[in-house]
Amino acid sequence: MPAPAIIQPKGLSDRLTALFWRRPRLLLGLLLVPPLFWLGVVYLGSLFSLLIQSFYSIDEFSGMVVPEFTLKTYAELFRAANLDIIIRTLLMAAAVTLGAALIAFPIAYYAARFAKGRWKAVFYLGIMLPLWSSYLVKVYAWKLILAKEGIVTWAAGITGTSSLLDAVLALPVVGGGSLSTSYIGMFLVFTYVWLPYMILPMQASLERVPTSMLEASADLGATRAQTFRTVVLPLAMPGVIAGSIFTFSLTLGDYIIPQIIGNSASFIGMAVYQLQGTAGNTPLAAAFAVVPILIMLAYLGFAKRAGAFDAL
Amino acid sequence: MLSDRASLSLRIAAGLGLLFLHLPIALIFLYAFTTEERSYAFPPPGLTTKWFAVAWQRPDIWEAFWLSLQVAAIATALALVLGTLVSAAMSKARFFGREQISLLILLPIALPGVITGIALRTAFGEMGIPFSTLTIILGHATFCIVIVYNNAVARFRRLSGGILEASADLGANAFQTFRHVLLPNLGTALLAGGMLAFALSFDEVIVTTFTAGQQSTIPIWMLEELIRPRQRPVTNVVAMLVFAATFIPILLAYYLTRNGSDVAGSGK
Amino acid sequence: QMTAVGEGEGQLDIVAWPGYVERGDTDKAYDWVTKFEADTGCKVNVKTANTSDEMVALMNEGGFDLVTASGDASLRLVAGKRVQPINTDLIPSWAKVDARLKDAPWFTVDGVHYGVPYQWGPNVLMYNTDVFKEAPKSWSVVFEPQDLPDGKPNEGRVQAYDGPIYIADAALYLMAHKPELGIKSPYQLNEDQYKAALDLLRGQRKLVGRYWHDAYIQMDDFKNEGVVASSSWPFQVNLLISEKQPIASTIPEEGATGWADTTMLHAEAAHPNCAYKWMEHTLNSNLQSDLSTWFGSNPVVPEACTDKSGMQTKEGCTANGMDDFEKIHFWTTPTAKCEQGECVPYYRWVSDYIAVIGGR
Amino acid sequence: MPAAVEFAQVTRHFGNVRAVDGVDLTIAEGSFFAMLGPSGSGKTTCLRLISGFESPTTGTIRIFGEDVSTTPPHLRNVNTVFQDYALFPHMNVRDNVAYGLMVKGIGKTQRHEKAEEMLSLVKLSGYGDRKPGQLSGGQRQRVALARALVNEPRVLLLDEPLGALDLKLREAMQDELKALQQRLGITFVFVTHDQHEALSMADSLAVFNEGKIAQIGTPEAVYNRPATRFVADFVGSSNVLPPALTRALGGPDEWASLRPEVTRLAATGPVTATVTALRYLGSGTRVVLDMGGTELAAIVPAGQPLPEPGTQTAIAFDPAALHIMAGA
Amino acid sequence: MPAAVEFAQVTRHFGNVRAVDGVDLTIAEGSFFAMLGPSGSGKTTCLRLISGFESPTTGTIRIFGEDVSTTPPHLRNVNTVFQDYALFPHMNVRDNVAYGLMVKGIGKTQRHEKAEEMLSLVKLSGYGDRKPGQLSGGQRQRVALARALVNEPRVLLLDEPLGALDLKLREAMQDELKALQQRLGITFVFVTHDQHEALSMADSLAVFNEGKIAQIGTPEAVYNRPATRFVADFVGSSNVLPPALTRALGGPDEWASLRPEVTRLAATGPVTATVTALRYLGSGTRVVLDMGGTELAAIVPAGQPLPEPGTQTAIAFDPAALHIMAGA
Ligand SMILES: Nc1ncnc2c1ncn2[C@@H]1O[C@H](COP(=O)(O)OP(=O)(O)OP(=O)(O)O)[C@@H](O)[C@H]1O
Ligand SMILES: Nc1ncnc2c1ncn2[C@@H]1O[C@H](COP(=O)(O)OP(=O)(O)OP(=O)(O)O)[C@@H](O)[C@H]1O
Ligand SMILES: [Mg+2]
Ligand SMILES: [Mg+2]
Repeated sequence: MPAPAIIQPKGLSDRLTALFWRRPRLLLGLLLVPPLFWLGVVYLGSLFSLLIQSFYSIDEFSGMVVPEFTLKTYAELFRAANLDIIIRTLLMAAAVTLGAALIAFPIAYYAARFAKGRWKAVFYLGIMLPLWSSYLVKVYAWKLILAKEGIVTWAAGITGTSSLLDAVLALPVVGGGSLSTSYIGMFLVFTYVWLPYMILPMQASLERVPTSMLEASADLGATRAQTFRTVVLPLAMPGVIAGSIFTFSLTLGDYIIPQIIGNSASFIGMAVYQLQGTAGNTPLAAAFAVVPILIMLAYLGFAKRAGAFDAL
Repeated sequence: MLSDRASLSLRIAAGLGLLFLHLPIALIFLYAFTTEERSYAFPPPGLTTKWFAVAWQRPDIWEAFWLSLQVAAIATALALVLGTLVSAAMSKARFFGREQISLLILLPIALPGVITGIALRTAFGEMGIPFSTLTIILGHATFCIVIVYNNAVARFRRLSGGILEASADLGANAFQTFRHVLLPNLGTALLAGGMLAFALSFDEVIVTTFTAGQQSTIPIWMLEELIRPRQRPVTNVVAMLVFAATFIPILLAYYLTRNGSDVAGSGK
Repeated sequence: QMTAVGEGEGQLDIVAWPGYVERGDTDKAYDWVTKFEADTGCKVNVKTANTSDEMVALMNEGGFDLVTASGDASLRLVAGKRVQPINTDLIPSWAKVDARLKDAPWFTVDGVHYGVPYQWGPNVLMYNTDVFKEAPKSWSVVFEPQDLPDGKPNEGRVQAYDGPIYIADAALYLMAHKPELGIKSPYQLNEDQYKAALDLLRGQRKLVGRYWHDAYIQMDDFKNEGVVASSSWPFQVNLLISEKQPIASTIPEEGATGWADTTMLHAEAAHPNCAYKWMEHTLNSNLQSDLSTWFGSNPVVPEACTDKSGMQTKEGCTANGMDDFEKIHFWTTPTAKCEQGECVPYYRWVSDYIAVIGGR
Repeated sequence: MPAAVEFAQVTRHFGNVRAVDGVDLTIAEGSFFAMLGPSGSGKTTCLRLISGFESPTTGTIRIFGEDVSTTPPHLRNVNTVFQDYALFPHMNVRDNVAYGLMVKGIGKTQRHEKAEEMLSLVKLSGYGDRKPGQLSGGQRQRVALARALVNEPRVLLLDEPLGALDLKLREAMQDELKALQQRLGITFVFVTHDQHEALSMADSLAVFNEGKIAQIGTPEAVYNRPATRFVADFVGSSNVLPPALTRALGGPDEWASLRPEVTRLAATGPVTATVTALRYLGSGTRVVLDMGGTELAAIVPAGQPLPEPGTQTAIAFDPAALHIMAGA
Repeated sequence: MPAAVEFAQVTRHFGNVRAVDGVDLTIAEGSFFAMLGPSGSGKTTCLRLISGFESPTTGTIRIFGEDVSTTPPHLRNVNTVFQDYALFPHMNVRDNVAYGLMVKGIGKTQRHEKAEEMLSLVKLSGYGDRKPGQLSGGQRQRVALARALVNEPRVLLLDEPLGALDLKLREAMQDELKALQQRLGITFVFVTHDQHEALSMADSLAVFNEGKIAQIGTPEAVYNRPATRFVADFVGSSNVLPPALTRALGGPDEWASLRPEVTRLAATGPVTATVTALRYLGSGTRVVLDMGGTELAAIVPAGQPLPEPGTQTAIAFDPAALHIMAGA
């Protein structure tokens, strides 16, 4: 007798499987509920409650939050000094993103196209290890490099380039007493600590450019430089955008580096941290926090359209 | 032949870039041996290995270390479960709100850490959850999910969708398919994602400052230590040891995810 | 208000200035926690705060029993009902407290005491003795552009404090140099006086490379960043001197601002019994004596200067400014209502000082 | 005896794509049934409806007489050889083949024995310890076959199993598959878009077009008597004659088909054509003609004289070979 | 007039893989030259040697008489249609086609004009604004063609350009490519592993085996007179007869080949065979025979009687059709 065409279910797991098969949405729901509870309810909820906070104000003398709806805090946010902070942060984030992209590109390009076998592993480790080695200790190491009596000055003294260093420090706005108290120094440190976040997605998207594409370009008569400009660069763009999400966002929110390096002028992250943590002015901190949220949401929207999510 | 070899300028630029990435690290290593204890000056006045012994004997380091280990382990485990669930759902079907969910998963790392930190702090405050090891773990899990998710989703994408159907076709129910087909194939991706998440959690300071109570993880310990210098080289010793300890998992993660993703053009 | 001190709860959470509650792990000789813990069974947890604003914020958030609040925080805490009145009868050593401080206005409201004095001291002018062969006479070295005695300009080589209360230091300087403004107290400024102080600080912005915020980072800056003069606490001065750095401090002729700190009890303190035990403990002459040498401050129990119960000596107290009590303008919170009538309140100090540091 | 598979008015829509659109279909037990059609015509969807990976939007599917609308794939005694084989990359060949038995809870020795048996059936004895990645395309295909057969399914579904193989291997596998089916007597449902493959292997075949079945029947019937212009065109590289031309060539005023092999070149005839191209086939030469705008092909066997491109010629054929398409 | 492409003792080794191994080759200008061979036989490597993406390990390559050993790809007036098309995904179709002109510095209007011209040549006018991702496989193939032709190369290289297309589309594209080559008069070098494709399109073809050329000649020569067993086997699904069998059938004691189309079934003959399988081809039926361990095929045209599988039969053929392979 031939085997039956339909096998009878045995046990709960067979029945459950049948149920999932009949109701695919049920399984989907079961899969999504726990993560969505956390991210969608708790995390988004807390972002939302932060947003609400920004519509409260603070009692000026006692420093207690007055939970009444008001736009006073936003009026405060738009004071010139606070706008300065926002603009300063945005400029720094943009500069850091640009700087990181410029430094990252050759590394990512080399790692993606030319490094083979063992060198590939060397590059991978070379990029990953700085990423995972203590951020704080790195920043302090930089303080030592950039200090007035630090390594850069020492090296400049040895190489006889002190006057060049002085000329750089004498630049208006970005210069300062020493590299460690100037925007240049801060820019360097930011660029340094976020660099791996730029390299990795860049490398990933460069690796996805098929060799045949480069060959097609050469075949059609393009020189290496032309191929680079017209084919490699545009195809690497999603990776650059994905990387810039990180560098931009991380700079927007960092409060430790501006506290240690730079000239004490406040940055958004520092303002949020100080207003919330040390000044207890949660409403204004929240209002400040809304700025990077809006900027990053817009940025993510743009990145999504540029197809950068796949490169993350 | 077209371009087996990089041009000189590219090699120089890449080399300098790598140097830029590693110079400060070399410095960290150097200053783990300096004899000056309260602050750093260049060049170091003398070299000693005593800080390793000192670090070994400092109970606060061990406490912070165990806490960090505990936090990273549990946060990674949580992230593994949650991240795998979403990635399974996301690769399984196209459904309404899919795009929004992918955005949502990205949010905790796309938004600056202060924002995540302050938001979670207010949320915990409002839910009446006291700040403790638990809140640190929850904070870390939030941004670790995306690391696991990215790794798992990439693997799902590479996994020929057929093998899950093949399993059902051969008579396996959903649980058998998960156990015998999905898990073994997702395994290395999850391991790699887990290790990266672990390393990320181990070094996190910004969100932690907001979600921690009186506990200090290794980075928090370092923050306090660096601001209030006593035996400052000890922080470098710790940084160096952490660096050495992450070397292995990162290398492992690399070899686990390497196959198929490192060949030019084979990404998708 | 408590009426009796019972058994300790086994734990005590304190918000304190750095260096204020030492348990001997920076220097074995300075430990006033270990024995307290052994005697009372109250385990002490310390959270350090770097500014008064941070302290207020921590107290607002809760979870702490005690705070070592300075005068610019204490009244805010009282007004915000974050701290509770103290029953001085439960603190036997209360009688020994310096008479000049017992009813000081920064913790006494309508005759009710909201804390126990802890330490007090001036904000000194710290300077590098390689540059200044003799002590600078005036705060002008940090306020006005000028060449320092080594012939180089002071630009980039001086620092100022990264807290809004520093506006008072500018006002104090103006009190001496621009008498026509009629400043009576650096904490009570009308619009004109306030504006003049801000202008002075804006000028100072061009001289200051980085504001100091953290005691230890300021020490680094004096060592590595070429900073040679700044307002500071005796704490940093003592530590730098102990490291054999060419550092000294002075109170210039304009006088100085200063702080007088009070241990205050949180309104919802979870461990009030331990807290009362701690307050009593802080007033013991040995602790006051050691703390004042450690921090470079003055004891609130005058006998600690002389009774040799700790490391402090009469000369030491004099050096720390014990006799200059009248010359010191203690930090208090600026309020809208003041002796002149209308004054600029503290919240404006906060945002305006951020603006000044931001270069506006 | 009920049919192995029966579709009754089955449709499957994806959004507004009608992947399968009102299909009636009966597959006899023990037959080799081919589904032929251009890309996107719904062949794979039909197969997935049988295996249970899709559910019909409307209509009923019966397997051996039983309605399977509530039966999930793992409970259907139907197995599939997937187009990309879908071998489990983490298991060796033996475990791949034994998978179906393992999930049924059959012991290790027993299932390995059976797996070896299957491997020898597909001529892969001795390959049990390799990983799928270490096999060639044809070998993988055979592992997939062995894996699907181990459960002794009553219907075996094959979705373009030979699509990825090169011509030589493909012909060898066609022979093997056909022989295997005859030996086992299982019902094979075979999807392909290769006409030659369908014609040479099937007992019966269905030609799909845009989700509908254009014709169903034996290979001879489909090849010689295409029901519609689409079938004529798709299946045989047949010449399709519009009504006017059919009449001019002596037939009725209807669409007709004429196979190139029966089309001969002649010196005279009712209609003349221009030779536009010659294509060497090895076994002969395909002469492409333009007959008043209609393209026709004639096959000249090897060894016979060939016309020059550009010259005029007429055509001749056995009138019985002209097939009139009623349903066109 | 020098040949379009000339290989003199060219080898290309990768480590110890001899991808191309001592190849001599001459491709006449204006011809359609096909390279045929199994996977891994070195066809692509030869093409890349011409385009300049590989350099010979030893030997010389001449293009129109000039030694190109120092000429980089972008300076060779040779263009390639890549197997995967390699269209630039970030450019629209028009910019893809105009790319070769753009890198030469030709102005926008002029190059767009030329691009449109090329697009109309490949019947894609009006598709200029689409991105490659929005095209079907056949359309992409034509864009790749237009892009390669825009530079007016003197040699066009095509690496299995039709490999990814389905049969129907493939046949249509074969006709188009052949017509285009005749119209433009450019030399086409065409790589494929599909015998039918090579035979029907090429003026001349080279059969590759393990990096060497097994035979080079016209399609007729290769099909009818295979030089080696490999060629006979690979090219025509030919029957390959071992020396003993050749002699038994009346030939010399040599390897020989016999095409199935000229093999007829007969009632009697010197050797008998067993019918093992019948395969319907539409135009006839392929009868598979086992003749003393050698597998043979004979094609029975449609309409003639077919033997039953398992029965015995003899074969007959025109002795002239028996091709003796000297080089086997
Ligand atoms: N899951 C799906 N969602 C949406 N559309 C689908 C889905 N599966 C199939 N289709 C569509 O249904 C139609 C029929 O697809 P099907 O895969 O059955 O074709 P096919 O005949 O197998 O083609 P091929 O020869 O290319 O494999 C196509 O238009 C296809 O795009
Ligand atoms: N860059 C390379 N490195 C090492 N070996 C190579 C390289 N390119 C080709 N080969 C080897 O050279 C041999 C010939 O390869 P080639 O690509 O020329 O074959 P092909 O005839 O085009 O095959 P297919 O039909 O599969 O495309 C193969 O064994 C291949 O593995
Ligand atoms: Mg299909
Ligand atoms: Mg090839």
